[in-house]
Amino acid sequence: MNIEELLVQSLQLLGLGMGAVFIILVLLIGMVTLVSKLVPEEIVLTVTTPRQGVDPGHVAAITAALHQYRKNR
Amino acid sequence: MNIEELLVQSLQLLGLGMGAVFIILVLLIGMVTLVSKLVPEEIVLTVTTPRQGVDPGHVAAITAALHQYRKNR
Amino acid sequence: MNIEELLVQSLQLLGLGMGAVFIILVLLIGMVTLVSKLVPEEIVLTVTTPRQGVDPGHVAAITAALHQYRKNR
Amino acid sequence: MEQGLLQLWASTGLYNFTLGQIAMIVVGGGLIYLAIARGFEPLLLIPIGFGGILANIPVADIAGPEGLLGILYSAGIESGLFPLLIFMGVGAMTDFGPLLARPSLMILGAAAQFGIFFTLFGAIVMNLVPGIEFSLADAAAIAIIGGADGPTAIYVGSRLAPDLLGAIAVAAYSYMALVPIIQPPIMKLLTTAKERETKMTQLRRVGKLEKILFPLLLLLVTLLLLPSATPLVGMLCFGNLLKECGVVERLSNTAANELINIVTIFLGLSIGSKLAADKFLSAETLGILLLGMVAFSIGTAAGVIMGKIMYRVTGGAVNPLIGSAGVSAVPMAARVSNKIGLQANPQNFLLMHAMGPNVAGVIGSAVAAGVLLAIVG
Amino acid sequence: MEQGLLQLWASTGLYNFTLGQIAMIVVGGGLIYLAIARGFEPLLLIPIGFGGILANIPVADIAGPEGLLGILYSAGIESGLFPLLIFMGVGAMTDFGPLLARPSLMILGAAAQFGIFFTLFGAIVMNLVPGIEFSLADAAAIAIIGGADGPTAIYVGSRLAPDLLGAIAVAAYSYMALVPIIQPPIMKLLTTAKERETKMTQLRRVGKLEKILFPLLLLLVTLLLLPSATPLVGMLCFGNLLKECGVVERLSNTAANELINIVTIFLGLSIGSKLAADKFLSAETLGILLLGMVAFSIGTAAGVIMGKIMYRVTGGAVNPLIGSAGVSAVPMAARVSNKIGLQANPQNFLLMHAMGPNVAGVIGSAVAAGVLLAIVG
Amino acid sequence: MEQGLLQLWASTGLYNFTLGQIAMIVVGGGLIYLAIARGFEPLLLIPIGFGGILANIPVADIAGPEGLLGILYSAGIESGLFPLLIFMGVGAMTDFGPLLARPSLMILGAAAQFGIFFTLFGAIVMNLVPGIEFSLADAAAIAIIGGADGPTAIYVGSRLAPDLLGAIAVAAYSYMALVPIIQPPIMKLLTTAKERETKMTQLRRVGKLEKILFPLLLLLVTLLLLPSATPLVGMLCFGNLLKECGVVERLSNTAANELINIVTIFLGLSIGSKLAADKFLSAETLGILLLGMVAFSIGTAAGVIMGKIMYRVTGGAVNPLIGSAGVSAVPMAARVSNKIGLQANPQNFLLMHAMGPNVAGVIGSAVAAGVLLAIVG
Ligand code: NA
Ligand code: NA
Ligand code: NA
Repeated sequence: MNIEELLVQSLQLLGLGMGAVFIILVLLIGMVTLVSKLVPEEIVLTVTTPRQGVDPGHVAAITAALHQYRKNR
Repeated sequence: MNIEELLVQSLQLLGLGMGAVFIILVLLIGMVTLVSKLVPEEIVLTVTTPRQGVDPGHVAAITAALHQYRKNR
Repeated sequence: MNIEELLVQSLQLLGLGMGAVFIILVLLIGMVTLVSKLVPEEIVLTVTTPRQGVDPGHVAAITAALHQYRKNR
Repeated sequence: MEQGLLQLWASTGLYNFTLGQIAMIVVGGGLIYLAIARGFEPLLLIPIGFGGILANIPVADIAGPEGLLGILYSAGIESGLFPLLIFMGVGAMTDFGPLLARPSLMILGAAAQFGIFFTLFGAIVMNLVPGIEFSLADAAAIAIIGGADGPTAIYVGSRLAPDLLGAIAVAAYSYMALVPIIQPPIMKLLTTAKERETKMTQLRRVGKLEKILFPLLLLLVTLLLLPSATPLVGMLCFGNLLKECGVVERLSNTAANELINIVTIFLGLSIGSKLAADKFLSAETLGILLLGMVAFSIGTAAGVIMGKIMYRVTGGAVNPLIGSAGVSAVPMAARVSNKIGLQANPQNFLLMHAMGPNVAGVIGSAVAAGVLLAIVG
Repeated sequence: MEQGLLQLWASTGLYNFTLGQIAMIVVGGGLIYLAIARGFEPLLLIPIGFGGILANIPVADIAGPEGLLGILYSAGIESGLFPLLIFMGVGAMTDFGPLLARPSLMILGAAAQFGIFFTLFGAIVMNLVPGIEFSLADAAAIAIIGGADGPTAIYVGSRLAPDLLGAIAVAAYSYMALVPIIQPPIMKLLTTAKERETKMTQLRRVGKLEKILFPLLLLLVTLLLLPSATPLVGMLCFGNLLKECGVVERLSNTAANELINIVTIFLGLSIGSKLAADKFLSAETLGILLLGMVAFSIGTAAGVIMGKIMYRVTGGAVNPLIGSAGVSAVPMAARVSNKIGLQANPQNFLLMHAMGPNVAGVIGSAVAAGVLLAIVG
Repeated sequence: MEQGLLQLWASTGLYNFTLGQIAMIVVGGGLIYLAIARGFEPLLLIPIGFGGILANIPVADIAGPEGLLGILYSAGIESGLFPLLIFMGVGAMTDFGPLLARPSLMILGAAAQFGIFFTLFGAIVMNLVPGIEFSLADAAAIAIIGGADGPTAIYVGSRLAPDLLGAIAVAAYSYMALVPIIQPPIMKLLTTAKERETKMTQLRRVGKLEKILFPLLLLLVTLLLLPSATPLVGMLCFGNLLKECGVVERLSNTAANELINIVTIFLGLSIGSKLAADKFLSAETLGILLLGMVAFSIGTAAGVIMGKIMYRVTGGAVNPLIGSAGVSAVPMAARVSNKIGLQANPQNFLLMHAMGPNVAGVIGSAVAAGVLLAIVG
């Protein structure tokens, strides 16, 4: 396969690839939004969990913050 | 291979083996001693912030974020 | 193999199987009982460990049973 | 460009789906729902259900020989490795104390295995139904569902009828989860109120040495009489010996936790790879589900009836309700006995008395598995 | 005796070393240094670097088909097992809450994947450089570095260009570690001070049920449109379902700890076995390192630019700085967004807002991987 | 029916047992007894003993190529995977601090390896005994017992003399357990009361950086001079680097706990599969047990004698008793040195001083293993 063909193909891939990524994630946004509408909301506070779990200090900090937060309402 | 040859070979192995063991460990003694001379003797700390665990900055950020969150309501 | 033969075989299996199960467990009962006679008894109280951790209800049941057991003495 | 688009479109699920695959993905989702929302053996049914979904995704061929599930299946199920390691973990988690405290109750764990062999007969009879064809091996693999013990069912199924393994595993774990619904009516039907009220005397204490010797005795009896049961029984005994000997805690803890967890994830996913549409969506599967129900019911009944016999023989020292625990399904069945007992008499705590027959049932079905493998295998 | 001595001497490293091997051992040592002293992804780069050293020891042939590393490689990388299990563990450790709290931000995770496909084009262009020859498969495997996600890069690399895997993995993890150095200048260059100061409103609460349904929805969309991405996406979803369903904690804990740790050790060592002198010491490797840098930079830029678009569209409700987190590199990239945000405005805490695009980036690059595998593979 | 009965009877152990199998099951039980009741290396001897029982059950063929033990053996022992992973775990558990505090004591760990090579010679001499036939490879595999290090012995044995592996492993672990009985008389015989009373000066503090560099230095020396030892030494160094670098705790913890526990279970069972009657019940095994004892004794003596030399050279700064710790058998041998030292002088705490030669002994025997593999293998 010569270089021209390769360049054409790679450009096609660029289009197809970004297209697929956007279509799928947009579709996902739609479905997630729909679900969040349908699902009854509970009282749950989300906190990010980094890949390596949460260390005690972290938990302490969060629970403290939550405690504080409940007091404030 | 007859017994004589085996005996000779095993004696050779005895010599070669002990030789190798001593050469390698003596060399290791030398290098370790050298290194201990070169290395500052106080405990060296290598600080890193890899994915592993949650670094203080991160905890701070989250607590701060929660703090912010409380303020907003 | 036609259905009649299969039926016969399965009935045989029923007999053989239940026979084997009973023989082995009865033998086991015998040996265990014998051993418990020979072995000096220690003061050890047994509590069952279920496969999937212990659920609260289970704990409750056990503690209740233990309570009962103490009452009975 | 068009060509690339077509290639991409031709590789979508939408383009490649078969009805069967869609149906099986729904089945997988259903199992996950039952596991999460209804608490049906989630440790197994979530991985199995999810594996079932992955296995039925077109194009990806995840259950194929090159795919993740296919690789796990041949490495762990075909080889028998996974169920045996699970059994080792079960051994490392099981306390045979209650069984040792009153060994005679083991007989209840033997009686309940009648469900297995009756079902084997039933499966053969079912051949009379047009569209269903069970060989003796198939029938044996299906019958072992009555053992109410997951690893045993999977081990036997993978040896005698790999094509039915998916349905067999699903039936086994589903009915184990349904034990609290299946057993009570049968137990009440077969027992009188008076029998159900029977209190049982406190179990004697069991010494450490007895506990250490038990797995060795069990292995001894099995290897003398039924070597074909020794892979299963042997690993159960090994795990239990690690637990009871008290000198290798780090090994028994690992066997009972990290190792069994890892193997459970792999085993569940691999089993899911057997939820292929062409195998699962068939009259056989309906037959298997039906027979599985029969197996559990007959096993329960046989256990209770033997319980009634012991009630008579011992002059009312044994509550027949603990007989149903003989099917194993540890510890669910024992809890059911306890629950029904409490209904009859609020002071009647049968749990620990039922644990004896309960764990004896595990041994009983492993022995039954040995017989099936020896004669049919 | 002499003969024995000669035999021993002829078996020493000193006698057998090639310059290439010595160079690669230095490279391995360098990776270990960066990991320990500079905190470059130590969990991966220490095993990779050490594996690289072992692989280049003469005589021992540890990376050969009979050697430890060779065995691990064929068992876990060729089969795809290790990266998929890591991805399962990642799923069991990832909280998609922030993403669910504001799903629209997922678009940032999509935009950042532009780095991948632009780099693919760049790799092909690089063929114009004499001495460099990248096939389309090579180019795709190199481009995936822009996904800023280790397991995805390794999975794709092992499928499309095993010979380049060593360089690809090293580049992927090195640049992930360099995210705090690579991204800030680009982020500042493309944003105005006013944009960077933008505060974002607190995330809404996300219900447990939404979190349980998300992995299933994600899998559904993927299997419908891009089955070739389902091995990666599927295992991510499986791990996340184990975590969120709340009924199989022992499995999710094992998947997120012991199992991923064990696999990480094996994966790293196996990757190291691909640090062979003849493959690694080549113009291609320099090209790969260069292209990897391009991929990260373009991906970052694309994310930030999409962030600016959302800033406009939403009338200043979105801080463009979180766009750079779309490249994934979880959670490093999100922390960078947070850091730059704080520089612009000490009251501006973007971390949790950036986590959404951050994890969306993981999904985005897995999807991109699926496209590459479907068309190029 | 009769036919079925006969078939079942023909499948019983009672029907199929051979005397050899019965004997080996007794041997397996004996090992389990020693492990539990006498504390003989239970972590290894319980799995080995139990594996030995399983391997000798007739009909079941658990040690066959299709059986659990056979599969584990070929996957983990033939490949060398298990002993190398154990060695990695050992590295992750070992603190080389005491060795680094006074490197010169490493010489004691070298001297003690004399036990290995003397025993190799002895094994060849034993060929003069009718009924015993040891090839050079056999002799080398037997001699490594003198290394007093389990994984090293298993690794070398599996490479040079798989048929003798069962006996070699049993001897190695048994004698390690017997170190407190074997060593003291030899130590007392070779030392004067005055020597035994020698107090040693406090060890210096060792810096973190030195500890991080040590595994890399050790690997460097080994790969330069003896590549054939790098699989063993390399994994030891890798585990130790994970431990000392301080940035990958989750990996080093897993390597030193869950992973080594899982591998220990599998390794033990696999070794048990080599306790086959025809291989184990032979004059060779008696010879191996005898030679193993010789190896430990000579190694101990050599270490102590070198200790006496250092006592002279250093003008009484080194207590000869720590020389015996050079055989490794970590940490048992070091404790023995400490115990005998305390007997001679209640103020004489040698444990930490003996740990240096003790861990040096592990390195020493790994190096010796490398020589044997390079020349005999
Ligand atoms: Na059962
Ligand atoms: Na990404
Ligand atoms: Na040694």
